[in-house]
Amino acid sequence: MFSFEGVRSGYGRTEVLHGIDLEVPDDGVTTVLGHNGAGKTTLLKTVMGLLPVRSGRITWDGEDITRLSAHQRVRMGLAWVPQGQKSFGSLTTRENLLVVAEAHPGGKERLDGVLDLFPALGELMDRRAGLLSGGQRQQLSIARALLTGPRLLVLDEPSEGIQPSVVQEIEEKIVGLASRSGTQVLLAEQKVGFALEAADRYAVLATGRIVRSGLADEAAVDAAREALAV
Amino acid sequence: GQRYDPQAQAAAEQAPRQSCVDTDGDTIKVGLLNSLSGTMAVSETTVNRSLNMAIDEINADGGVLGKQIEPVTEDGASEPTIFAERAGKLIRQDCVAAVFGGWTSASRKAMLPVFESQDSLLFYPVQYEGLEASPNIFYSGATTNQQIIPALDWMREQGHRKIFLVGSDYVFPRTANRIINAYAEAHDMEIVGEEYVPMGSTEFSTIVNKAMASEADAVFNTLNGDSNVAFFRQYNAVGMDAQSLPVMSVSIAEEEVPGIGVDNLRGQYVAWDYYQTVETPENDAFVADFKRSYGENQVTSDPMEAAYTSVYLWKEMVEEAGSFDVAAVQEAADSGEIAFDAPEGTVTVDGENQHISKTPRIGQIREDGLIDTIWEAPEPVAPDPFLDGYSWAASINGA
Amino acid sequence: MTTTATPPATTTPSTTGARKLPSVAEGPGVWTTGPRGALIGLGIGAVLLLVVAPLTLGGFGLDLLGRYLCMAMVAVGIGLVWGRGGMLAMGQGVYFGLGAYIMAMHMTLADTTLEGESIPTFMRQNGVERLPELWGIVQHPVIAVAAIILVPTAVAGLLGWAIFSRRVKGAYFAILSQALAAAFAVLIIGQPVLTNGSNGLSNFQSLFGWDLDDSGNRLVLFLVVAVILLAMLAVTWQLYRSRFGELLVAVRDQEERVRFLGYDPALIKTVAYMIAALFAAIGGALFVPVVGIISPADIGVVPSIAFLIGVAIGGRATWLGPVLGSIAVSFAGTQLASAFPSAWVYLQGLLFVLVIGFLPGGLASVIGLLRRRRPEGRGGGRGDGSAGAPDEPGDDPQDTTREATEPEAAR
Amino acid sequence: MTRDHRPSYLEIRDLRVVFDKFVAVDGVDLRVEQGDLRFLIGPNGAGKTTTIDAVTALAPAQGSINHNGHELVGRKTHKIVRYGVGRTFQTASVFEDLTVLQNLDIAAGLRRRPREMLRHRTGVSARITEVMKTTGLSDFQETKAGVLSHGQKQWLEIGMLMVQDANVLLLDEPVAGMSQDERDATGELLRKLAADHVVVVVEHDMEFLRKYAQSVTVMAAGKIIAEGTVAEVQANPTVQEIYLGTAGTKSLEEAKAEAEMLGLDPEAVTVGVPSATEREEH
Amino acid sequence: MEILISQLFAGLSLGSVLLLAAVGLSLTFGQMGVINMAHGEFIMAGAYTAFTVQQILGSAGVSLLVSLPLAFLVGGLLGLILEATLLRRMYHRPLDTLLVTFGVSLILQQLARDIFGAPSVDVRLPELLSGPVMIFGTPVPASRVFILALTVVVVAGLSLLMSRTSLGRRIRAVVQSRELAEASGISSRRTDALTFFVGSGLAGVAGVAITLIGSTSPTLGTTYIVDAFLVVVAGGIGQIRGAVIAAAGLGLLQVFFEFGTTASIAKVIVLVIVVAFLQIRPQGIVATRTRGLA
Ligand SMILES: Nc1ncnc2c1ncn2[C@@H]1O[C@H](COP(=O)(O)OP(=O)(O)OP(=O)(O)O)[C@@H](O)[C@H]1O
Ligand SMILES: Nc1ncnc2c1ncn2[C@@H]1O[C@H](COP(=O)(O)OP(=O)(O)OP(=O)(O)O)[C@@H](O)[C@H]1O
Ligand SMILES: NC(N)=O
Ligand SMILES: [Mg+2]
Ligand SMILES: [Mg+2]
Repeated sequence: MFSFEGVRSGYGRTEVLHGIDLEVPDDGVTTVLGHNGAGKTTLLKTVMGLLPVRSGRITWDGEDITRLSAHQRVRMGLAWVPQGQKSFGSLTTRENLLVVAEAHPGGKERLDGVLDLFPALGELMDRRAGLLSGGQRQQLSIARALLTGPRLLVLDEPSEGIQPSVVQEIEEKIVGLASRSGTQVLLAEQKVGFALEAADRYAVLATGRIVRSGLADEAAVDAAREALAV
Repeated sequence: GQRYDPQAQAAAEQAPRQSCVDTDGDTIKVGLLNSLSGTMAVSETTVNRSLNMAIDEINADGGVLGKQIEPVTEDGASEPTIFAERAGKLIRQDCVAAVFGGWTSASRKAMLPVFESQDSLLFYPVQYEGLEASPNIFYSGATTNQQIIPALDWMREQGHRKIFLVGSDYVFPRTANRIINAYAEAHDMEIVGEEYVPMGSTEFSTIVNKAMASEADAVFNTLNGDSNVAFFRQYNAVGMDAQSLPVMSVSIAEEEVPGIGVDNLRGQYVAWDYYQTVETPENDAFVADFKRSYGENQVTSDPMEAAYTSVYLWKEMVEEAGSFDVAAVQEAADSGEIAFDAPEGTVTVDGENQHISKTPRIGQIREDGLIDTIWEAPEPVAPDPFLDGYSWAASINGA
Repeated sequence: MTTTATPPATTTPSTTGARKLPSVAEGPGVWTTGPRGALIGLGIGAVLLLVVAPLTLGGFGLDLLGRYLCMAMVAVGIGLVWGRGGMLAMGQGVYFGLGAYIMAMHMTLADTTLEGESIPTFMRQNGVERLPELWGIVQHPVIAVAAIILVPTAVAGLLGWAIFSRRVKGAYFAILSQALAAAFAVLIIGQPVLTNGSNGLSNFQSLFGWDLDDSGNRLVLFLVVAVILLAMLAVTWQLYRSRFGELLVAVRDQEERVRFLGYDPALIKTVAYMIAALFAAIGGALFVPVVGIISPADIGVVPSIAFLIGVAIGGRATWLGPVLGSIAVSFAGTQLASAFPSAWVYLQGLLFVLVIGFLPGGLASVIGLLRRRRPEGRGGGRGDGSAGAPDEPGDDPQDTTREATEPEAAR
Repeated sequence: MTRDHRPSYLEIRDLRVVFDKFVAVDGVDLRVEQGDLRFLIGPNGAGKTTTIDAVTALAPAQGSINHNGHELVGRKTHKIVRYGVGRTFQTASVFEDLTVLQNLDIAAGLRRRPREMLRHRTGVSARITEVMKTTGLSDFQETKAGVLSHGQKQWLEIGMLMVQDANVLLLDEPVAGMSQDERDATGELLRKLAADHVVVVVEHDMEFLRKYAQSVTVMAAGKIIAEGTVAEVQANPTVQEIYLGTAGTKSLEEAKAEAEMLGLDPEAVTVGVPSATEREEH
Repeated sequence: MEILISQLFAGLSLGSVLLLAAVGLSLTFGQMGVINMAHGEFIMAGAYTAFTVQQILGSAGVSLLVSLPLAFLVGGLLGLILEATLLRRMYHRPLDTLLVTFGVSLILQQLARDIFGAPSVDVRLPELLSGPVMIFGTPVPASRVFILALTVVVVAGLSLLMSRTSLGRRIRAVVQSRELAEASGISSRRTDALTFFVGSGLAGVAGVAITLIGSTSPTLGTTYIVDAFLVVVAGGIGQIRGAVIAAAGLGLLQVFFEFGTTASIAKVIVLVIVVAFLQIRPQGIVATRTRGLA
């Protein structure tokens, strides 16, 4: 159980999240919906510990991790797929994967498995990530996250810039992971359909506040759409 | 506004401008202007010390005209512009009766107009390239005919005919080398190479290579400061030394030797007018006092001695004139009567050019880093900053 | 169409900004200073320099202040290229020196002629018989002044264009310009026949025929310097609020992007660089009669960097910051340096460290910090913005493509 | 906007882009005319962005790129832009330290005289105001672009293109990171623009494409493999095979297999999910 | 002929000195983007370490061997302190680091003056290195041969570290994006600190080497810093291979122009050549292509 209690955070002196309460159960996919600028990315970065928390607590399985740095949280089993296809531009695809694998026990072992998930990367191993196409980088980015063998996988609009067929695969992988007990998924999305399809639970974020949340059932779609409409 | 007119200016010189020096109190202010920070601090700090020592001694036995000397110290920061600015401050704000200091010729050239326009006095304690004689400056260091030319004479006696010149790229070495070239021409010596490196440069492979290839039988070195370290290091590194190819240096004094390393200098030659080892009662006292004041391991050197001497010369002039007034002091100096028994021997102020007669000495660096006098002029040599007395040097002073 | 509400823009400085030089919007009143504000600023300056200073300061004090103002002119230019343009010009000593040496050559010649000589003494002593062409040119005052204005600007133009059009920027540019200053000093020293080497040129009697010893003339000289500085400030003020000013900032932050709007960044940068060079040159030219000497020691690497500290302290991106900072530093230098030589060196070092490390907006940003309470407060304080959380996100769209091989790429 | 009555066009002939040995774009022919709304799709790494890069001189181009009679190959970027070719970037890039207004003003300033450059901006031009309204950025006029969210930045970029008065618009995934209604708004906008601009849109969002594309070009491995209406292209088996992908069992097995490789429990993987395209229908 | 060989060697050995001074920069500047003007003073610190060690141990030979690792530590520690107290907060402002570290260099120089005095101190050479050795019948300084060898070892070691080892990968990753590295489980802080430690340590080593040929004084660093940066820039920032070529090139050019003209002119010519060269290859000898707007 990963949970936010009245968390406020933002950038510099800009507060973006105004007191978030959120619970991510131990399994399944939880989706955060919201418009541009609603604060999804900010929320996920706060989860990762990339932004300082001004007030409130973040706990994971009861342990207070509010003050832990990002890499400490990752060591505990968090993994992040950032928005905008980020990667280590001057490192080759291989090095991008190795550098993460080496930082995690068992990472090396997972390498082959992950590569089979993204065959496209196989041919690009020796190209610098900075030269990859947007979608190639996005796949690389997910691959890196999986290498850490995460307990909670945090994805920020992962389908962005990915060709449809791969989008499918990606969701399938997410579902695949989630459905295996122990791997939670926290997903930020805009495409309500896609998001709820993959999700078990959802929360709608608007201007830094959670305005609606619940189980991702049939009703949810309209509920969410409506919440977003305001 | 006042147009500039040299004639009127000359006239103005006669009627000196109002100075603000306070001669009523029982103390008299003088300025000490040395680089206490920056690259030149190395050398100038020690000069500042000997200046202070002289002042203390004089104050101890009654001061000047019964007034205690009150030194005002300013930092020249190794920058000519700063020297000029601080000189202005000393004269116009602190109203000092005279200023002692300066080291590089650049600093002197920067201060010269200040002293002339404010009509005040500077005592400059360092050997330099000559070709200057401002009525407002007294030069207590050697000019070229008291250091360079004696060195050349000596080298010629030793049978050196092919000379290789190496120097830092600034005015003193360049002028010195122009003199050496003229001298060589007139004395069937040959200059087989002339090299300059930027101040502080530490890369001498090429120059050493050139020197070796040049078949020179001696090197004349006007390098300044740290460059000497690198030069001698790299000189020895290719197996050359005082035996295989002797070096005559004119900017290495006792203070610099430890830094360069005695191993690298052993047996090499230098030319000055004073060494710590000079045997005169005045020098024994001078060295003893200095060590007492600043520590046993302190050494004394030519510029320090010249600075020390300059304070006494000023005292002599003032007392001869019976006044601190600049014009009066200049007049007293012109008499040519001003003399002082300095550590280096008796020195006399030349009324014509405000330099002093000094005794040239060739020295050889010995094991302990001190310098032995191996040749010494029979009597003090009169200063000749423009080398008027040397027919072969006509081209130098451009006259 | 719907757009989601964003927090009021006024509560920025964002980390975006925190990852950059203080932004234009940072400098107190830089965007906001309307004509009135500017006039007030200039007015106060004019009164202080043209009335108060002459009345209160003695001849010596005035000479000192005059020197500070000449330095400040260089600072104004640096504020433009560095503060606004993001080009860390570490070689302004070159242009300062060009202006100064041209002026010094002219003045030396003028004196020589007035004294009925054919060539300057130092040349005679260097065994020169006839005047080198290079000197002959600047004999006439008009030509000399023209040269002071044109030569440095042209050099900056050629150099700038060469460098910028090939997209040499950031650290590359900084280091090149620094090396340039080093080489320039070495060159001047290495040409004693032409420049009197390390001694530099000094001992001037007159400027355009006016006696430099005459206190009246010196006062006029000071006033001229002051007026020229104020004029430069007026010019920069207009530049900063002009579209060119905005464009310059755009180029600083996203040079490549500007290309895609149809501009040629190299052109914009070169123009700014030329203006800065011109200001530096004028500062140098006036420095000579005011101080009475120019020597290589005033134009090498260290003096060139020293120009920067004042700018940084005052607030590089602000309008008045560079001038005020530069004057303050010069003043402190004179006061403290003689009092405690070695302490002053430490202090200088500390100034660089503290101001740039912890207060990149300069003292101007302190005003900003104070204003921060107010919603429209434009806080500098970028420094602490990021200092607060060292691992704060570089939420930079170019992280993916920026190469480690170009630390500058994104800036 | 177009400076003459004849419809403007962009014509690419046998375009090749080679990096070291790698051929990113391999002989592409493409002609787009004003009035068309052309979508350029294809698998990740197909060469879409590189093609746009080549047109704007960001990638080394061989072949011919012709815009209204001007040959663009070999020209400098800012020259090309001055011919009226504008683009956006896959990752939004605006001047983060300048306000929205300043961003637009700079974009609009391309043909200003030097004298104007040195003057202060007085008031906001009608054009800019209008564009800020259409892009819904009016409220952010004085906001620094740096703090806009991902989607908002994309809007600003489009706005900059509009004021820049370019007549060729190359948009690289303009609606990425936008929500449903924003996509629609963007689509409508593009439609309007297409009337008097040459518009090329790179997108992966099939729903968006279906709604707004008038014609589609499909790239793969640096070559053009299909061109036509949305229907035609969607029906094309190769396109389905390598790009759209077909839903169902195949990917379920994959999912299981992959779960296996990841050291996960394959049985946990239950149903294969319908494809994105189908999903958005209900 | 003989002169040619000794000149050739002189050029290479000057190059090796420059490279040794610059190699640390290719980490701290090339990789981390920090323009550390105090690098020169770290070199100076290394030199004074050698001096101090010799004062204590006496024997020149032994103390040289002791100094090398010790100077690495000294330089490294200075670097660590600088990184932790100042630079850590400034990675997003590379140009500013230049000025901050310039301030630091002023302070360190003055410190050296106040501790060791302004005059330069003498570091004696080991017997083995004090004389010349014969190469093709030409006497060349043994000390220079030693430096050449030392440089080869250091540079080879460093480039292996960066390209082959996981530490090297980690360093480059963190430099690319601290945020992403953090979020990949890599402690960017520790990595930054480590990188800076190594880079600064190498400056210390360079310092020891320089005592063998030059003077050991508070201003020692200033004589090398500009050239060192030129080497890195001309070589292509972050490109060790480039730096090697650039250093050798600069060394040879300097030495040969110096033979034809004078040291001053040579220095100017060489700089002009570098500027001209950056016209042809703005990214330096070894450039890495980027895409998009980078
Ligand atoms: N670096 C920053 N500095 C200051 N404010 C920021 C910064 N980045 C984002 N913001 C503000 O925080 C708000 C939320 O931004 P965020 O990126 O979390 O939105 P989002 O939900 O991820 O939008 P999108 O779907 O477009 O990615 C935005 O309105 C933006 O104004
Ligand atoms: N500078 C470069 N050097 C080497 N390869 C490159 C370079 N730029 C692009 N590539 C390669 O060219 C191919 C095409 O890249 P491009 O970005 O055009 O693909 P794309 O169609 O835009 O893909 P996406 O839809 O994912 O953005 C990719 O395989 C990419 O790795
Ligand atoms: N006067 C000298 N040595 O510069
Ligand atoms: Mg987001
Ligand atoms: Mg793309």
